[in-house]
Amino acid sequence: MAVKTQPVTVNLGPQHPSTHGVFRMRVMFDGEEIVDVEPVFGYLHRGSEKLAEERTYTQIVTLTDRMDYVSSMLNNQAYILAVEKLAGIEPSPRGVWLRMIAGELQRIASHLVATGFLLQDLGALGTPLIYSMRERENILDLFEMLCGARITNSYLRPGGVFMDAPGEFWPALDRGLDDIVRSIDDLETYLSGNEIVFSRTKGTAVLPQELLINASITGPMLRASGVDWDLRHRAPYDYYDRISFERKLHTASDNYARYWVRVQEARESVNIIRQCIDQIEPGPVRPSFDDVPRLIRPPSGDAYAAIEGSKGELGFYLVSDGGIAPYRMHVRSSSLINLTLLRDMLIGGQFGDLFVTFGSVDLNMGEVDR
Amino acid sequence: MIGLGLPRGFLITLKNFVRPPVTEQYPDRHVGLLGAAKEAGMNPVHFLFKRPGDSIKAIAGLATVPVAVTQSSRFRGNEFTFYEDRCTACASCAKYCPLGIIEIASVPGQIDAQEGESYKLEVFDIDIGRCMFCGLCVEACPYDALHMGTDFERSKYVRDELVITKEELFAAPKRPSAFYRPQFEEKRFDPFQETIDDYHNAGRHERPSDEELKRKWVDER
Amino acid sequence: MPEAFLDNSLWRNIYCVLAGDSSTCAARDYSSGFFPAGMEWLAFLVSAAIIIFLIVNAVLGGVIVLIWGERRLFGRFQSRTGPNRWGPFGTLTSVADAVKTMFKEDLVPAEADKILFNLAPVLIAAPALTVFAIIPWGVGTYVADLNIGVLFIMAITSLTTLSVLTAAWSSANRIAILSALRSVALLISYEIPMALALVGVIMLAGSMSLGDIIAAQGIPFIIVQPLAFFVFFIAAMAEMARAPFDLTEAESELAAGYLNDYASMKFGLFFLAEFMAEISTAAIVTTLFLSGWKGFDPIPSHFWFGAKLIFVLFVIIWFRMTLPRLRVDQVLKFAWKGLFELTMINIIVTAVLLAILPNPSTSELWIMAAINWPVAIISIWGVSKLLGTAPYSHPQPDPNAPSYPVGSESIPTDAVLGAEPSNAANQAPQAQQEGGN
Amino acid sequence: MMEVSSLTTFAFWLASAMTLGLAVVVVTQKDVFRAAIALAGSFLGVGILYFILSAEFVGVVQILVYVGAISVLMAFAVMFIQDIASGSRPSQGRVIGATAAALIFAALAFTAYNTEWSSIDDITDPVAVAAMTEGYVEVGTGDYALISGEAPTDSNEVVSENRGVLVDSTSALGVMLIREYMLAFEIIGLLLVAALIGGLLLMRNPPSSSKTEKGDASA
Repeated sequence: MAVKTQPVTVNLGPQHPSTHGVFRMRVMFDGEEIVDVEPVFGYLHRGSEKLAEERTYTQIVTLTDRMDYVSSMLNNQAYILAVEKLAGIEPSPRGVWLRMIAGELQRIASHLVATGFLLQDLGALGTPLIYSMRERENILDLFEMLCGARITNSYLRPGGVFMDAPGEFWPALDRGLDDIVRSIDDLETYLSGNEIVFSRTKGTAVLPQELLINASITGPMLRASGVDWDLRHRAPYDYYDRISFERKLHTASDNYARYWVRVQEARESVNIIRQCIDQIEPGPVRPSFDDVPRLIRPPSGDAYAAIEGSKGELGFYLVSDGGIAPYRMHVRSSSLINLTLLRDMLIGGQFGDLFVTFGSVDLNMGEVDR
Repeated sequence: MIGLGLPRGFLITLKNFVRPPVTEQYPDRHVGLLGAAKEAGMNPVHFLFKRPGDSIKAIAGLATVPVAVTQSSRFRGNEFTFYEDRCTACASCAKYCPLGIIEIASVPGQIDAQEGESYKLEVFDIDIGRCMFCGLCVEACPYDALHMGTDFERSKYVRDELVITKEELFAAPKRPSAFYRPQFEEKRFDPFQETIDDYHNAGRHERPSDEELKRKWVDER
Repeated sequence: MPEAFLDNSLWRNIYCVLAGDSSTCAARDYSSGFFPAGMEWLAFLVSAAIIIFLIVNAVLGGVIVLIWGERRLFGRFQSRTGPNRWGPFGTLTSVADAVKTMFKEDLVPAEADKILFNLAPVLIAAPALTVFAIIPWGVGTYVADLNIGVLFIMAITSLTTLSVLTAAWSSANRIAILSALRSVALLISYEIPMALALVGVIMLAGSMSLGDIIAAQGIPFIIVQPLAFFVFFIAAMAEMARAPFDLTEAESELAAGYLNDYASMKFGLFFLAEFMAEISTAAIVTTLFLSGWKGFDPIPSHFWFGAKLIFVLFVIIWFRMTLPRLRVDQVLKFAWKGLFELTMINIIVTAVLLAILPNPSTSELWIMAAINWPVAIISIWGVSKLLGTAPYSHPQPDPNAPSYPVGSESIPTDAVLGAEPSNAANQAPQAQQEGGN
Repeated sequence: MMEVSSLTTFAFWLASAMTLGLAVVVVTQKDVFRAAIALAGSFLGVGILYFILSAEFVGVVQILVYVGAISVLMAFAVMFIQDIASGSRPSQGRVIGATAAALIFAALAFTAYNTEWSSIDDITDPVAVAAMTEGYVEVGTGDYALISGEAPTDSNEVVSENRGVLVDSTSALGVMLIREYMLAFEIIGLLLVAALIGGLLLMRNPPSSSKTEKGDASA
């Protein structure tokens, strides 16, 4: 004999403190257990892909900043790679090294944000969030030195970056990397051994490998299940083939594994940046305007380039009809695709884990809705 | 290590508790007695006896000192810096603006064509309300007439007031940002401390001396 | 009846100034009173009103200071400055907040049960204030020293549940009701370990009156009864619905839980009640475990009480800043499987010790402490072992694995580690926690 | 003194009015949730009455158990009833219920009427007198329960005079439960344990639906 209960449907969002933007879920509960979830998105849709059809190739860089606004540098990088592939541009080596450094810094920043907000969703009242945001501020300061903006960077240009790093950037970067390592140590001491974090995240929202691969999930979510898939390693772009780094894997595929993989990857990014600093060579940071003019007119055709973004494979598909603007741009945004398994992760779980799981996917609504 | 995670977390928060805060206060910073004395350029004891009123205020936590926000010289602020004398009204900036918010209208200049024809700006409006400070206009400017500014305190209650006109641009203090202007960095120009009022100094090259100009333009002919 | 209160200096001073002619006051050198003879009942009423006024305002003032202090401390814990703009060191911030709250529009949802919706804030604020009636703030400074003081605290705090339920139900909001369900589960579960933790203290003191418990503390009971303190402190945090047990308000899940539909001063009352509960909890912890107002002689007792109170409040805030929230089932499991056992161990050990050493003197209390501490540490360790989770391993990739061009083939088989993720937790524990360096 | 005790009388009338008034609301209110809240208020009134009678222990237990637990459970259970605001349909056994209520009321009234009520001022019971003078009471042969506690050194007479026999009923109650009514106490305990186990069995999921085990395995 069991007591019969009736499920209740609750609307969460789009205005909710933990939806990482504007996201809406219609959730059906049976007590504290989630019976059904219906994600509703599109509240942040700005039509970036359509807008791109009206912009020149250089102008689109500013649009990519605003897709995943916590990792604009990586968005820039993916887009620029696609443009270079489409127009056959040979990038300047120093520009490539600089954009790799910027991209890895952005990856650290993005992982810090993801970790901080995951712990905020765990209910840690902002303390770990503010600690990780504090470190992110240092990275943003570095970005400001590089390109004069903190979030909407638009630093990259076809063929490299628009301006070489200033002299004071390099010592600041050295100091910043040491600080980051120290702060990640702190964060790990604070939380990785924390029993409450353990018990809240371990074993929740477990996803099988096959499901992840079939749903074409990428990034830390996939690596947390033990699939060794990192585009920096599998399909090296820029100069990642000259860098040796460890891929951090976890096999549990639960919320803790995703958190763990992100923290370790941030640590590994510091190594990558150090190698970049060692290998960077002097020279121009972008090709001359004779080689790459401001108004690029790529030949008719299409190109797809993907990088290992902070949230997974971030790809840009560009179609050119020979004009100054792309005929069509499509973004393979990992946030949207990683979101497709939301139901599989949530149903059968507890209400208290809903937003933790949601946070462990590391979504950015700007990228989901574009 | 089950059981020791929580105490270690407590130690970390306590460590941060005794650390000085990282917040930068704005627009002014609350200071204690020591800070107020430092601001006044006296030693604290001297300050205490010389200016008792201010000292009491400082001890009560009411004394404030203005804060100079430290930013990179490449900071892309609003309040563009514009040198009309350098502008040829080529409208590159307007063409490269992804949002088309720069409005330019020009008329042929009154100067004799022999001495170098140029166009005169009639209208030069930037709609800051829609600007996203990407800096593409500055990048496009071939004569270094338009620079990003370094100011960021331009909030208005009415949207229309966010349009900066040519006159406003010209009257604003000339604190150009080093964004896409490596010459400023080479000169170690600090936009937060000094201004560049002479348009000759804002270009990519040093202003040539009078002799050089004479040699180039008069003697050669 | 008033004579029962007259060994209480707070009452005596006020009452006897008003009605000094009565024989009992005359015996204590109060010669003449304000009211004529025969008006003692009026003097009693007026003095009661004065005391209530004093206590309520002291508590509300304390809440204002606490809100400011808590926000300042939050700031420091989070590497921030905290509020510092309004008044000296930001002290007027909470005053400004209070004014703002009062002038906000008072919204009532159309679907709400108006009567209960308006009643709920009162229902929550009244018990929160009532607790302060029995707290001894210093020598002779209390409204009443009930001989069932500890039980009284339990009874009054249990009323909070009802108000939360009323608030949630009347606002006709599903999220609020979810919050109320959690609240009921939480409060009812934690009342039991909380009450049982106090049994050890009551047994040692031989009384439930707070005054007697303070008198019995030759050394603070936190030293004699570490296990009871541990359980009581955690249970009290849960009763307050403070982090890590803030399931009812869980802002990252339920937005504000049962407070979702409250605005203006109704919300303000809930807010006040929450902070009053924090102060009263700290005061009770101080009284029961930190020997209340006892201290060295030259410093007055009220100062001692205040200092200990502030220290306990600091620890509560520290907890709140550090710990993430637990899930509902874990919270309940923790209460029933963890704290309940600990209290039982504590009761048994204390009972055995008291059978050996009845009416313990101070030195005997030290002996008890020497026995209780190892018991506490071993039992807490054992319980955490029972409830904890085991670490699991992180297999590392082969650094020499070849690269594959994107899109040329499906995921290579060697890319897939650990065939069955569900088995991963059962694999050999430990290994490269730091990542194979 | 007279006037102050008339304050007590006033409080008594107030609490009685609260108890009875809210009880009437419980019966007449259509909305079940409101009725449950009113019932809690009524229980609270009864608790206050106990306080006025100096039975503080019973009063506190009344609040703790009835207001803090039973009312909450009632309100909680009410939440599971569909269509609360329209109220429940009239029950079939109204007459029987009314008769039972009337009979119980009559029995209580009869008992109250026939009891010889004594005030503190003219206590004749030797146990109570002993308690007032000695500070302890004999409960069972050879066992004593402390009643008035230690009197302040400066005002011995005043305190022992005014803390009556009914003031510290807690320890007396405890001793009584453990010594004289041991069997009843144990039986009640057994009954409660049985009820607890029964409740657990009711709430247990049938073993077939293993889906909900998922959340359990996590922690």
